[in-house]
Amino acid sequence: MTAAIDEHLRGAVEAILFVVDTPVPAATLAELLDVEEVIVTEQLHALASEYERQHRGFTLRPAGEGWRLYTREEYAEHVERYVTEGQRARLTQAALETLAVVAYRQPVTRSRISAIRGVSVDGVIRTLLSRGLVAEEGSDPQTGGGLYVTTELFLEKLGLSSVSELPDLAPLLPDVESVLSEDSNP
Amino acid sequence: MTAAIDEHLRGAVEAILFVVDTPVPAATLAELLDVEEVIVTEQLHALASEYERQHRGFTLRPAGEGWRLYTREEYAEHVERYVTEGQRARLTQAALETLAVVAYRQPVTRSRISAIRGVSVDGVIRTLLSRGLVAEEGSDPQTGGGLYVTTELFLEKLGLSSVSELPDLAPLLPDVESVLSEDSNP
Amino acid sequence: MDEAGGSGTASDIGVAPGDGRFHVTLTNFEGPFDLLLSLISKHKLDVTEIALSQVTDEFINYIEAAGDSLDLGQATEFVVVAATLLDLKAARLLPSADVEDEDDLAALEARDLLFARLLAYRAFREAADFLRAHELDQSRRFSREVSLEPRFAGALPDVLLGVGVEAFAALAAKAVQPQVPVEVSTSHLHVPRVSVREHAGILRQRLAGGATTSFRSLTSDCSTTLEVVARFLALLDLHTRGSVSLEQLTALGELHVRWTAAKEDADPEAGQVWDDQEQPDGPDATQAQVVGDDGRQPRPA
Repeated sequence: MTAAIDEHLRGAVEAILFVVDTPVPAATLAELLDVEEVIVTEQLHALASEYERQHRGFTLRPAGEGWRLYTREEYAEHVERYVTEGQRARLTQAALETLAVVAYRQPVTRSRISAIRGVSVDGVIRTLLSRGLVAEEGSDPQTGGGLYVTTELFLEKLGLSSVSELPDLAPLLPDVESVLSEDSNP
Repeated sequence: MTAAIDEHLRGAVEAILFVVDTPVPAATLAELLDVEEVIVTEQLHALASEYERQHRGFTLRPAGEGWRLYTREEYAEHVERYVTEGQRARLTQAALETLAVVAYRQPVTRSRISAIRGVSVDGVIRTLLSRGLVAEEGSDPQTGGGLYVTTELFLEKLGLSSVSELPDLAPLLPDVESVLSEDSNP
Repeated sequence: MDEAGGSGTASDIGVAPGDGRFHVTLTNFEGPFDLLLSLISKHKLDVTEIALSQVTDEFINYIEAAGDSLDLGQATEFVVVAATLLDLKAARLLPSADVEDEDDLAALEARDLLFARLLAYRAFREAADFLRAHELDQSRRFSREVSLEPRFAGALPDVLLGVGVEAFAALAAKAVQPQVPVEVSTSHLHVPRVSVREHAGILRQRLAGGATTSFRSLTSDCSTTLEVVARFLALLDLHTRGSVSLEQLTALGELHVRWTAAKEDADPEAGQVWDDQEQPDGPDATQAQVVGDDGRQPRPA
């Protein structure tokens, strides 16, 4: 029976590590999976050496106070090639619109942007962060959610020296003032 | 030596799949790795069944025109806690029915869909357009009405690799073809 | 049939405590086919012509009870289906007769088409069930969506915005604007609502005295042409029912109206013809008649 339990545990640990963006402490995993921390730690080590042994494309390493999956060094050149050649230089329409919302509403939380755009913006925010066009700066005192602002690079790309140079939205949208003031107080 | 080459290829494929943010076509991988597409496809299938066999926390699945790694369904409850809001908006019955009609009849006009469903579909189509699940593509030469098709995102969201995976309509309704072709030429 | 497939359930139906009238939320049904399939599955019937004729009464009760909650577009769809169903039911009740004239043929065709459309709709609905199952599975799988490892972030090609400042501002304006459904406004087509039924009531009240009155004086208080039209239509309706007599001595001359039915004849059916139709036009009147004259009172299912 132990083997089966371990397999489920291993799968669960793997699945969680797969989706997280930051290193996860063993204690967090233990709590989430309702098992002893020592057992989780054991699993993590076992996983890490299994990846080594199977020579997988990724590795599991302790990072900071937790554990995180990384691509294996050995394949870095392929990954780099994908990143360089496979990625679009141009932003998608969704990314551009999200960037526009951040630019005009900054500092703004992800959930606010999501509410304005009517769709989840996690993916695009990540893209904008990795492209250096937005940055996280502080957090919302009420919700604790991270606040996003545009960066110097963003200004540079638009040829502006400050956000205040962005054109006024009002003439573009007769009702925009009421809309903005309205939805700034949700 | 073949085994070692395969292991390197497998690792490279895995590493790239690990960093992508959309499904990757086998052809793209083949080009990046400088191997025949057929070999990559073989590797992808081998990887997918290896993950099954080892009962890993993630699975490799065809999605739309490419392949992508996903967490295994079994671990959804654990993973959900880590995945942020907004991603789980479910499709309504109206949306699913409309998608079904578009999927089977594409390219199809709004009025055809409406005739099949017996209700106006303007609102649903608008929602589906804004969510990127259908797209407008050309217009009907006779009526001038816009023609709608399903998108890659539709396939991805539903875990299909092509509309040909949809079940055959005929067994559901022996006469459906004759009826429908009749009212397609009003 | 999968009952959960229907978007409406029995809990949508109930008797309102106040007026004892039967109320139904038809908006929970996505159109007449959805309602029909729900009714058929409620009775655990298979989709056959017999099943259609069996649920006809209930279908019609739903429409009657839906009343004002349907807009004209929806109502038309429901009424067309109802008319065909009634036809179908009548054909089943009557001893089978040979097809005698073209009207019968047309009715048969309409019936076949309704049947075929319903089956087609059901097929797509089952396909939708397939999509739902897949969607459910897929919603339990999560793709890896994490930031690029720092060492690869540097390898990203230089990003292009691809728009200038003005276009960017326009995008922002569009993005922050509340999502208003894009629709061709038809508000200009809706001159104030006029109820023919209401005007029939006014006419009954004024004419019941018995004296002959001119149409001119009967409409002297109307402020819009539409009201005059509504009053005229109501008058024609009263005339068809034999409640008034009309006399016009010369073409385009004065129209004289006289109440001929019993004084206290409130004629409760009179309003049924129009039954709160807001657009008094020919075809709708005919279809409403089909329903109204059926004379069935809504009853709880």
